[in-house]
Amino acid sequence: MTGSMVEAPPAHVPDELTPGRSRWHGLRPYLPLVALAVAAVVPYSTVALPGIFEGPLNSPGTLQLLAVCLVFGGLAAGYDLLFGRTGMLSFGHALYFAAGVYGTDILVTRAGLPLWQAALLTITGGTVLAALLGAVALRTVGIAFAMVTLAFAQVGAILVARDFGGLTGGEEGLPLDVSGLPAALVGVTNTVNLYWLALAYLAVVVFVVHRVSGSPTGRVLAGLRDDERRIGVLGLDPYRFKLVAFTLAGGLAAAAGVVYCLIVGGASPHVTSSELTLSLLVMVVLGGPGTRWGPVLGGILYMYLDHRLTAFGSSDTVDALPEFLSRPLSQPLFVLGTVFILAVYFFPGGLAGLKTRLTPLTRALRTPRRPSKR
Amino acid sequence: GSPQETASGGGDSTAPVKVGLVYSQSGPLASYGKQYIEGFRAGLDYATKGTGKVGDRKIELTEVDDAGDPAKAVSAAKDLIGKGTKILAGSTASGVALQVAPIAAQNKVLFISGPAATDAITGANKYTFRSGRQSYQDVVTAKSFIGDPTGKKVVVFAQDGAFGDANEAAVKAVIGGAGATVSSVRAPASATEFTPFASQIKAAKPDLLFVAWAGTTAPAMWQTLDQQGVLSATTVVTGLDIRASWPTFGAAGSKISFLSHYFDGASDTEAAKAAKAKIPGGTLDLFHPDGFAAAQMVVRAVTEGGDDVDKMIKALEGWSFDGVKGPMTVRADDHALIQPMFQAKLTGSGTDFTATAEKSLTGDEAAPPVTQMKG
Amino acid sequence: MLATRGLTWRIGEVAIVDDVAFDLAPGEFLGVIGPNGAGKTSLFNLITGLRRPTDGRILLDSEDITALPPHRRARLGLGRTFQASSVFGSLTVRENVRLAVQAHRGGSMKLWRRAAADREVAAAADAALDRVGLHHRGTALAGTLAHGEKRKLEIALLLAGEPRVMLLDEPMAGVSAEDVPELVAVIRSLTGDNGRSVLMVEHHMDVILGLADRIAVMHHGALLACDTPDTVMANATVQEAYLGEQL
Amino acid sequence: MTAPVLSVEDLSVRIAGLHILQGVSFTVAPTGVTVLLGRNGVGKTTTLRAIVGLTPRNGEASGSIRMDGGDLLGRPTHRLVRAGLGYVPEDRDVFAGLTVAENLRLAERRGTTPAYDKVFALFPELDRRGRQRAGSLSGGQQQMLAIGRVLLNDNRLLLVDEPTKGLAPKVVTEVAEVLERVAESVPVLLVEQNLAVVRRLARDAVVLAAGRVAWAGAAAELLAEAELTRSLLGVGSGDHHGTPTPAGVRKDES
Amino acid sequence: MGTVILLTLTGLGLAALYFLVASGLSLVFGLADVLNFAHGLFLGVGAYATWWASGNLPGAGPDGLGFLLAVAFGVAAGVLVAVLVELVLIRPLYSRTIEQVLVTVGLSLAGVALLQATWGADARPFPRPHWTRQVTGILGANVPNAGLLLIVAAAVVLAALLAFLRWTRYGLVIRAGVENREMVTALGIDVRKAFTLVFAIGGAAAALAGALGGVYFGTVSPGQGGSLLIFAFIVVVIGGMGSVVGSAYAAVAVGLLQQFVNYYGPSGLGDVCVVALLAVVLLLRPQGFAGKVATA
Ligand SMILES: Nc1ncnc2c1ncn2[C@@H]1O[C@H](COP(=O)(O)OP(=O)(O)OP(=O)(O)O)[C@@H](O)[C@H]1O
Ligand SMILES: Nc1ncnc2c1ncn2[C@@H]1O[C@H](COP(=O)(O)OP(=O)(O)OP(=O)(O)O)[C@@H](O)[C@H]1O
Ligand SMILES: [Mg+2]
Ligand SMILES: [Mg+2]
Repeated sequence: MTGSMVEAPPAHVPDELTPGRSRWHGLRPYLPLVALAVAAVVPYSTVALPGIFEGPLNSPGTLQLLAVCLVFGGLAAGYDLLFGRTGMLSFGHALYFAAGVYGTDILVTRAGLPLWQAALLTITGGTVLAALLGAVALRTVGIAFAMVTLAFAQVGAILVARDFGGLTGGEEGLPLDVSGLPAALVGVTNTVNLYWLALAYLAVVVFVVHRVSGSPTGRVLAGLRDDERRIGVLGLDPYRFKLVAFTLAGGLAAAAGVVYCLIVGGASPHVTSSELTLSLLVMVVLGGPGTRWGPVLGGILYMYLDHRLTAFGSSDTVDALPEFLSRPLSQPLFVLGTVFILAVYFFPGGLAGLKTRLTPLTRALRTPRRPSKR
Repeated sequence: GSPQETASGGGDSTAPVKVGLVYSQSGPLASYGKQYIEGFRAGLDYATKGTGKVGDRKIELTEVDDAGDPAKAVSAAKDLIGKGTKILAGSTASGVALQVAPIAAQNKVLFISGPAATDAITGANKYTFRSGRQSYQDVVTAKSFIGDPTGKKVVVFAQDGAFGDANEAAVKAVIGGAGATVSSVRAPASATEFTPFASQIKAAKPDLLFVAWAGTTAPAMWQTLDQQGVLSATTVVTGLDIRASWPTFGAAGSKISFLSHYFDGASDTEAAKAAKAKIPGGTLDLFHPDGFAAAQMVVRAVTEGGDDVDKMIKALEGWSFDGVKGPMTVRADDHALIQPMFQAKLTGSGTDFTATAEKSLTGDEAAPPVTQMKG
Repeated sequence: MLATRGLTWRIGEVAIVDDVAFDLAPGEFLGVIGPNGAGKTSLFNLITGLRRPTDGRILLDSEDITALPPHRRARLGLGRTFQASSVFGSLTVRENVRLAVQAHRGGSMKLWRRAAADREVAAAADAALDRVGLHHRGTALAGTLAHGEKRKLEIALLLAGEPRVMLLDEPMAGVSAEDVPELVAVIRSLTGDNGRSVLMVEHHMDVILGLADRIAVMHHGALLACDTPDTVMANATVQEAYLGEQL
Repeated sequence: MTAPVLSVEDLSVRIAGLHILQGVSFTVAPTGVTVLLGRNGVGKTTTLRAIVGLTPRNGEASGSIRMDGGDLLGRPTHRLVRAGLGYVPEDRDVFAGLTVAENLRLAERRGTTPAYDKVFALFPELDRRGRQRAGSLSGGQQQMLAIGRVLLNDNRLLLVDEPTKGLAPKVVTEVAEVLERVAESVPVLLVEQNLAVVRRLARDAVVLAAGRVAWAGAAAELLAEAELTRSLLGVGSGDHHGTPTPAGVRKDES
Repeated sequence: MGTVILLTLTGLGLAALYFLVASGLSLVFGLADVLNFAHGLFLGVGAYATWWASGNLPGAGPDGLGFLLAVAFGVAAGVLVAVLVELVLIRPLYSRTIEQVLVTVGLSLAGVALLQATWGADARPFPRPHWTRQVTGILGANVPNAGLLLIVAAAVVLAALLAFLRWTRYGLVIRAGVENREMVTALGIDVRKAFTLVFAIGGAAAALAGALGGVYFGTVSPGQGGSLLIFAFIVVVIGGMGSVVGSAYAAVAVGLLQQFVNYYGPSGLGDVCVVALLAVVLLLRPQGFAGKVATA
């Protein structure tokens, strides 16, 4: 019975495994490339979107915010490989992200390695860590799996907080020593390069997840989500496939950590918290698990709200409201929480499900409905 | 537009001076942030004699909430810098201060850290200053409670993590260095049941117990120390937190010797009077002086430096001024803020407590050792 | 081809499967009948490795497979259907079968190939769907199929894996009368080609009598008889315990 | 003919945009068994579920389903059941995590004395296995439990979806007998694939095809005419032994 | 010796607190299959309502009967909020478990922020009877009375929950309802009512834990519930999801382990040990201590 909590990823056929049949069929494969191109030239635009961003699109503040959003879009897409596509509910994904953040930071700041070496080592290390811990955790299933992964992540959080040997900086975090970094990544004027880095990361993750989901392995993962026992009887080892998904997702998360560390310029224990995993879950469900763009959109939107709501809370519009409204509204978390709840109601199946939700509406508009007796 | 363009801080002599304040308006440290900003406004008013202007130039404040999250603070700082802000201040949390400081250095803007107590901000880089006290100054104040430390036994009770580490190290250096034996009992910050630690402390039979504990579990901790008889067996010293927390000490409050950064009535300077008159409610609290001093430093920097950050730094280094707490000096070597500290007693019951100053230490008495400027 | 020796599965004191020994020759069709709860499905679970026997051995091609996990046994050519349909509910019918084909042909651990591009897999899957008459439901989500359709999909999944030994657990339950002959024909064709063996549990006596070379009767976990259909049907115990008074 | 206990009129069900039932109308006589026939996927289960108000959330039922003059459509399931509508679902749907005894206890209805004797007399297995988890029962045993829990209570109409599926021939006979006996006092709407059972029990028959009623009338009439049976059900009706056995199925005609 | 007794009794007090928090969580999770992240909010509601009542409700106060009245008010508030949450937020989402979890996550964020917006982020002193601040000497150990109070309250709650599960049909209905909600209604049972009831009880248990937690900590703050939640989760999982008795065992194990390791081991090891215990139990026995799902 408790299994149902884990079976829960709403059934979505992987996009990649269903043939598209729309009128835009011929164009669709190119849309992501167009989107990527558009995103890549955003920094050349001085368009200001008042209310949405503080400054024009090419201002460092906006680019920084976008970069953070993009990284989390990628991180959520990677997490969805576990949750939405394989049906594994991990509560400890933050650990691999945190390993990426702290790994990079420590190797650069404390060990003085050049960035590319630090990044390579960190991603490898994060992947190996995921493989090792996954190998243990995957001996359990369902809620037990969720809790074991949570436990591992919690140990990670405790280790970071304990600050062994002054390595992590404990609750104060560890600012990144930029002296050894390529100049193009340092300084506010170079925020654009971080933006491009984040965009590249997102593109890679989306491509990888898309590719893997549409691969023979992806098909097996989709099967695992529904019925693990059946996969075994078909002659495939469920454990191996789950471990592959877990490791891959872990590696992608570690890579996200590397990029994030550069963008934020340091590590802080926020990234080790179980709340982060929970947020990942929220992002994925907000966007639509098991869909290609849902988790990406969910991640971007979540981070955007998370950052921008603080500004919203202290804006004049809110201050002008009567106190019983302005006080809760000036609490960013209040607004964020309310937004989730509303999102769950109004976009069941996530943002990606919006299209299908609207289909009946458009159909109804086209063909007048037969009056029913009820 | 070009992707690498940032607004330049207009150099003309009547353009407003942009000052960015990044601090906690929401999140766990929201109350500290509130005091800080109230203090800042009062200080700005005081330093500009009510005009809000330096010469013909208006000081234009942009306030951003970081919710205690360094990532948000960094985003905000980059945004402000991108818009031409040359002066950043705020930083309620140490984690935030430590991440913003390098951003300031990379982009060559002035950064005046706020309530964040971490010692690591002192000497972090030449662009970074502080308007509040640091952990070391707390510890030096604690030392003043035991007279001659030689041969005395001191126990530090602190949370795991950087804050506890810093306090433990400071006690070892300050009190241990003066001849006392220092040992420590550490507890996880998440602990909710303190009997084991209280027992350990009791077993150690210290002459002085220094407690460095922050967070909502503090009252439970004090109650346990009291119940297990630690408070009556030895001198216990800790930092006095904001006024709202006083009632949570309960009966334990009167048995503790407090070192204090500031409380209402600890000083009676001109600045304190001005601050008192200006802030909502009229009662000063722990972090009002930090905001007040930050505003004084900003005005000094702009007056002397205009838009030139290097000149601002020159103007601040070695500068002495009269703050809310009394005379303060920005030490040129490492930008530590030399300031008076206080010993306090808490009396009262229920929800009604008052703090009274027992003694005050001069800035020099409480001064931290000089650290090497890192960048 | 497939054989068990002293196969026993106990829960506590109760033997659910009790000292079962039989041999399945290549190309043979062995029907399994017995009252509800006799242990037929449990026997299948032991053979396919979903349950571990408390005693006894299972041999495939005279090799001991008793300790192998389910997927290893499947790779050795053991396939089965489930009594309670267990299909991949959130995948389309066609993807269900493709997955089975792919599992059989190997190459599932390929992260970087496009699954949809493999025409051979697609063709084999479509052939399997054709055989059970589910072709027209190819794009429906398996979870939304009507009961009888799921039964057919079960069989298609089995066919797709081209196993050498097939275990069918009540394939006809819930299949509409009209479709029974077709499915019977499909199942019959299984043994015909290249000496595959079938073990089938079924309560439809006509179907099993029409298909089986031999019939094994289970009762209280034990093998009561294993003989030609006529002999078995004439057995008094079978008549009394299993068939009862016919409608 | 007396007034029907249940009359379904122009019942339409759409699920996930598919028009599954397209105007189904039939009646259930106040006594005896009315059997609902048709190929896999024509909508038999959907019809029964619509009657007890279990159309899925992404579906929509319209038309009218009248029992004792009231319209059942739109009323909550638990009310309908308490009012005497007994439902035996197709997939048994026993509560796998609960024991057999708990499953039965759950089915007790307030205000009536549960007829445990009747049920245990019919399925002694259920008595014996009271403490076993229902999920570990064999398929047939689960089916017994699903039927048994409805028979615990007095009902005004029984909706039974393929009760003999997966049961051993002997038990099939027994279940058929039980239903026959039950039907003497309570009308039954039965979905059944086993023609032998149909032949034994059915008084009226309704044949569905592609979401519509293809034929309705006395069961005897349907089964008597070989041609009709073949065209509607796709099987010959000459054979009198259990399940249909069209020519060619048997290996060796014995 | 005195130390061991002291550590044992205070450890049991801690265990009692964990159990009080976990019991409602366990009930809702085990029966209704909702991993209720808003449980911390219910805790906060109970604590703040008690705090508010003792200052504002006529007759209520920090001592004696007044205190009981204040706690009763807090529990009532917890029940009210829990019922509203079930009716408005959870019920429309039944069978969409993940979404239910998300709603509770959203709720915990929004609700705690709302508490903070209303009463501020800082801890407030909690009104409590004088004797709860004192200690009782037991075999040479000064055992805090608040801990003893928690132990008694936990025992009462445990007994009450067991009685509820054993003597009423609701436990059965809900367990069945989680498995297959539709089928329960098809047996003529209004399963929705049962779910609301479970939430109400969960809310009551949480609110009580909140109020007694206030006594224990001496303060109330918006985040208090959330910080206890992580250990409560661990207790629920180690105990076997949804088994109330299992949770009780697990709470004792976790409380004592933490207490003793914190005393005899190096700092911070207590938490690590608890987490390690969780991992080990799950790896060896994924179903937890009790092993049987959702039983009394
Ligand atoms: N975990 C268990 N505990 C107790 N008894 C069990 C357990 N699992 C299975 N059984 C019993 O084992 C017996 C064999 O079950 P099995 O499913 O193999 O029967 P079957 O022959 O397939 O019956 P059917 O024809 O009804 O499907 C049944 O009586 C069942 O109740
Ligand atoms: N939830 C659903 N979503 C989409 N289609 C559905 C759903 N439920 C049923 N259907 C479709 O409705 C049709 C009728 O299903 P139903 O179960 O009523 O058939 P049936 O006559 O009972 O068949 P069987 O004899 O196989 O039990 C089927 O084609 C099925 O795929
Ligand atoms: Mg069986
Ligand atoms: Mg059906």
